[in-house]
Amino acid sequence: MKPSKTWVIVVAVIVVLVGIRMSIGQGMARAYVQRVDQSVEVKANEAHGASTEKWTEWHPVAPKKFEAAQKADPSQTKFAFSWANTIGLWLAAFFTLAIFSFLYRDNPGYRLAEAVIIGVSAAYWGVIGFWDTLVPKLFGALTPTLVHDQVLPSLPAPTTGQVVAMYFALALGLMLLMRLAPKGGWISLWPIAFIIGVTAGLKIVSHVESDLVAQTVATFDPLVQPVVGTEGGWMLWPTIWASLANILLVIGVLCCLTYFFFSVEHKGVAGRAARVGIMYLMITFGAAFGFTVMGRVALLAARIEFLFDDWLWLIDPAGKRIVEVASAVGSMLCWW
Amino acid sequence: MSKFITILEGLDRRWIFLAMAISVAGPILYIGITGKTLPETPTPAARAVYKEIEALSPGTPVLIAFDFDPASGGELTPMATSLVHQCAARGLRMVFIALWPLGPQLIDETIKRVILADYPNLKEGIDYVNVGFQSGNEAVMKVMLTDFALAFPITKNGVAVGDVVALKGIQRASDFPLLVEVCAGYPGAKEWIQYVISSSGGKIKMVTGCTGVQTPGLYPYYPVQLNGLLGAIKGAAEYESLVNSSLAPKDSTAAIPAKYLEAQRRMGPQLGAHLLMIALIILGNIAFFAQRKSKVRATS
Amino acid sequence: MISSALILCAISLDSSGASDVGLANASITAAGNKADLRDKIPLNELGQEISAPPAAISISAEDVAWDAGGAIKISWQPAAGTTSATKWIVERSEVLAAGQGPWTFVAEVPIAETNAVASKLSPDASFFFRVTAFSPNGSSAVTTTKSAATGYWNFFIGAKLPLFCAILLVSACVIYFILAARRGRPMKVRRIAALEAITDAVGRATEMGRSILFVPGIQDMDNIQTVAGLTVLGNVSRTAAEYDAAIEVPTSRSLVMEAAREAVQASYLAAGRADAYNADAIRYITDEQFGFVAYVSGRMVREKPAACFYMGCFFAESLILAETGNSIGAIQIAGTAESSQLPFFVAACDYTLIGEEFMAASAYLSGEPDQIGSLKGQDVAKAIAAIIIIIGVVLATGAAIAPQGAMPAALEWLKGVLGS
Amino acid sequence: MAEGSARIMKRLVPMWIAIIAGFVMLLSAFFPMTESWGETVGDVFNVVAAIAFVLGAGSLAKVNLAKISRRDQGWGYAAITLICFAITLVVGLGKFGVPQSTQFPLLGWSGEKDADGSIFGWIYEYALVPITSTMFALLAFYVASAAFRAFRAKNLEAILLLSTAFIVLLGRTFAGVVLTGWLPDWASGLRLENLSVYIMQVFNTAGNRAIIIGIALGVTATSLRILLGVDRSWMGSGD
Repeated sequence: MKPSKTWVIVVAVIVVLVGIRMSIGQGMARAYVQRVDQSVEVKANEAHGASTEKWTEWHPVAPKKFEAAQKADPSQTKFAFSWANTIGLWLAAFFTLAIFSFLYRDNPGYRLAEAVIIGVSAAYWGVIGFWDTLVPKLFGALTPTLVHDQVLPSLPAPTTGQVVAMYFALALGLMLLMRLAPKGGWISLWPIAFIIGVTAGLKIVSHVESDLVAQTVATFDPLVQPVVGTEGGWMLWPTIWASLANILLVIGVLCCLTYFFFSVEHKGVAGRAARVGIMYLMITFGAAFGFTVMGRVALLAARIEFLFDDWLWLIDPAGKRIVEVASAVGSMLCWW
Repeated sequence: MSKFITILEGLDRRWIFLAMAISVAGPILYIGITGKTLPETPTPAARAVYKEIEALSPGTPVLIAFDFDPASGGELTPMATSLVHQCAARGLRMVFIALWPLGPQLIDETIKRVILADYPNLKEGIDYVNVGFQSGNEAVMKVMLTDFALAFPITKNGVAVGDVVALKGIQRASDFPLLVEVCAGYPGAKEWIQYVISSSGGKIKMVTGCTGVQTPGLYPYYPVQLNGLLGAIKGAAEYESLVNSSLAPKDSTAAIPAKYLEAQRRMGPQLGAHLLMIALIILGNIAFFAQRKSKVRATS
Repeated sequence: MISSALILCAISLDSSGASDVGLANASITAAGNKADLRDKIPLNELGQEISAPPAAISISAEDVAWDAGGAIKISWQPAAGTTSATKWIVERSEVLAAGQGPWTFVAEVPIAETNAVASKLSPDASFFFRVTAFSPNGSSAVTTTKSAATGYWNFFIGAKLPLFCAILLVSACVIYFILAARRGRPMKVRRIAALEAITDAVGRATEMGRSILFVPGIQDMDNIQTVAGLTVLGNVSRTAAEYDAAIEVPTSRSLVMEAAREAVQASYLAAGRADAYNADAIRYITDEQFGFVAYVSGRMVREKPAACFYMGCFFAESLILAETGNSIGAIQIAGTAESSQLPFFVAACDYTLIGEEFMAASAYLSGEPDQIGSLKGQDVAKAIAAIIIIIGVVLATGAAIAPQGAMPAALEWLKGVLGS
Repeated sequence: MAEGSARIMKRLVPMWIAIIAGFVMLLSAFFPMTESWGETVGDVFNVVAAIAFVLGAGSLAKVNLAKISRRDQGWGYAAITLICFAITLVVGLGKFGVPQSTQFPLLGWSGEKDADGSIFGWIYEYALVPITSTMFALLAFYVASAAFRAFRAKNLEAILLLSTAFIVLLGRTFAGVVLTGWLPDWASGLRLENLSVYIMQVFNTAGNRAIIIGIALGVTATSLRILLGVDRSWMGSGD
């Protein structure tokens, strides 16, 4: 069967099922908002006199609230149906399904989602970088008054050190941008060289301090770990078990270190030690793998819950709606 | 049988995908409709987290760091919820910070979900405050050690930290007896231990909730540098059950709000998926051995 | 009676300036007691509460040596006998005019402790200190330092001396062997299969006429793994240039893209294939972890590269990339120091460079004797670490068996030398 | 530019910049007056990285525009990417639809860029989050297929790998409790959930420690190779 044909069928099936679902019970995938009237007293200062600022915000709210309010007073204006968020909800559902479809095969839906996410997220991080780094740090230091008067009134005034550092940063940045100039692009290697050098220098300190020394000292475990009982003397079995654990630990660390030796061929004693080391590493990896499965499944569960709960309204674990979910599902099963 | 083996050997991985989808979606639907969850028996690491928080007297400032983003929400949101739930119930002074840019939104969501919903008497800026995000990873941590206000000059709402009641008497990180960390990677618990806990000279205790992938990497630090550890959704579920059972009024039979059962709900799909994985590993090996036997036969 | 009231007033006044909850409470207790004093609580001839805690006997303050200055350690000797007091309040003052401040809050410590450190003072300035014991039903008289103490500025941070020596030691090992290698001393390193495989992988890609995919991790240039990844890229792209294989490098950071372009371009130049270099093959995708992965895996499925290299700092995306690569039958070689991701690379890739192996990759590939030498230096440092561990374990064992012996002291000494 | 001076500017100067910057930062950690340089440089780095975004955006635009103009296969997707990029950038930088901040209502720009009601927030909520977190969720499937393929008892190492994973998998679920819950207390150490904890605390700790120590040494040596100008492959392996 040609891929295109397959996808037409798949999409058609989904559309039909969704159509059925929409016609059952309270339908599905609608978003509501709540009106929030903001009113803030502004104290007078040299720039402006005292005043009261009023504006309206719309915050997302559970369908239950809307339904309740409607029951109470059909003409209420506090809660409203939100086209924007409803469309968003359907969009989110589409993207979710599109990404999952990649598991079957690459397809137009996935490529669309891929194209969207590249564009959106690249810009997203650009914006974050601008508002969270450039504005408070760079502009906050170079043009404090502007930032203070327009964006962050409570940003503390920059110190001389910060100002100097930021001019330096600006210089590096401009060198980097020389890459776009017709000539002299080679100078963009300088800031990169600076960054690489700095990273190398700083990481030596942090790694030796917090990893090499700390982990070495942490391995100073007694091979005999006395477990003292309530009445004083050593308790035999607990002591043995605790000691065994320590012995295994120390052996493991030493053998794994042997595995990492580069100038020694893995032969003879070193070879045997290295082999034990590999075994420890394998156990380590197996355990890590096992643990990770949990997390990954949780993530998948969250996405499927989104589809079932927010979109299809099949389940309602958070009690967002009034509709009796079970009955809705029941009637849906009847349809099939 | 041999036919079954040949199928196994040439199994298209998409069948595995389908099986996984079913084994996760099935339990979700079931639990979602019936509301039944599986029982939990807390491990020491999870109990330790509960104890550390319970040990603090009401009004004690506690530093709560949300170092994750929505991508890991499935795993970490339940932890965040019950951690804040216990802190709020205990009446601790909650100071929220984030070293991940998307942290502050998650903090606000959690505040909405727990504090605003169930602890309306707690006042923003007095009983809790969202100090928001600072870029700079470890650098921020190092600055916090000597000067909190320098690391976080203004709160998420743009108020100077000096003017925040909830931060009264907080000069440096070590003024917090406890650090509650929820993290999904770098920077996260490991960095906090390296740069803050180890250099605070035992002044700060730390409990953390982390993703499954980080759990093994953090065990070397528990219980010395790390006083409590919630590993993945399992840890979340154990801790959640602890908090719920301790906070539920003894006599009342009122149902626990669904938002405080998120982790335990998610253990259902966990079971399904884990059993599938185990089955897959067994099948994989059956196929492998059968294959090898046939090879041996061929050679002999 | 009056005098005691005065003391308490003084404290509550002093405290008003300080910005600490603890002291605010203190002032409240003080004020409360002031009221109490008038009626019930019996007083002694000095006018102090009988039930009030005794004051500290003596107090001394001294500069904390080898620090950035501005830190002074205050220690005092509590009065003998049990006391109802719950905490000490330490205060400082620049002048000592007849025992009165202005006093500024320094620290509040539990009654069990008998010392505190006043930090963040202006270096080279002198201060007087005083300590007061507080109990729920009153406060002791104050005990004040006789002479002013100064937090001197030291040029070197003493606490970091062990760290400095450790770094010096490791560096010495590495540098010694680099120099030894330069003097022509032969250096052997064991074969690392994963690195041997790189050349074959590039060759295979060339034969199949397919491209090579190189992902230098998803972190920025301030992560040493990214830098290490780029050094590997430098070597790989040189081989690729020699074989005339197309290499593609998607990056999730703008800076990394720029750095990768520099590395690849220079390698093509060095291989005498400057003409074959295509800057657009090294492109920025997005900072967003999973946006980046969405692109790369989609790209893999469509372009079907013959060889995939993952060299740098990876997180969850490791398995998505490796499984996708596996499904298109590419040779996959991974290297990372992110131990949490190693299991997935090990499970899904043909070869995996584990931690230190990855860090050594560039040196190994370069084949330059002095770089190989540095690996030997690493080994020596490793051996030293192992020996220290063994010594530590022996001491710890001794300490555990005979807690009274000299072993515990020795163990503590060793830990101290190592700076922890 | 003359050949000699070109070589100096393009290779020697950068090399020395790296060497000097590196050693200065390395030493700065040990002297009071320079101790805080690390943090300052961190700020500098973040700013440079933010500025570098211009280059990234440039490359993104260039590559996709080229696709469109060449009418490459799938050029439509390139167009979509560009449109999404432009829209998000504009509404984000312009804080479109962002309500005033309740703290400083008079300041037009003081609102949260992703507050309720802002277009940027909407994009984040309904495009960024669903796609990224679903991409992340794919791992659940890949973990399964990887386990099926890789966890086969080929040799001792593989057996250890898969059996550990097996124990942890069982121990971390309700299944483990059921399977070994019957064990009496004196043998409680053999209960799966505890067993997996022991594996963590002994074997896992040992393995990770060695890896961490190794990495620390590796990082030091790598950094030194760069700082001594021995490894110049980051600026091209040739000299």
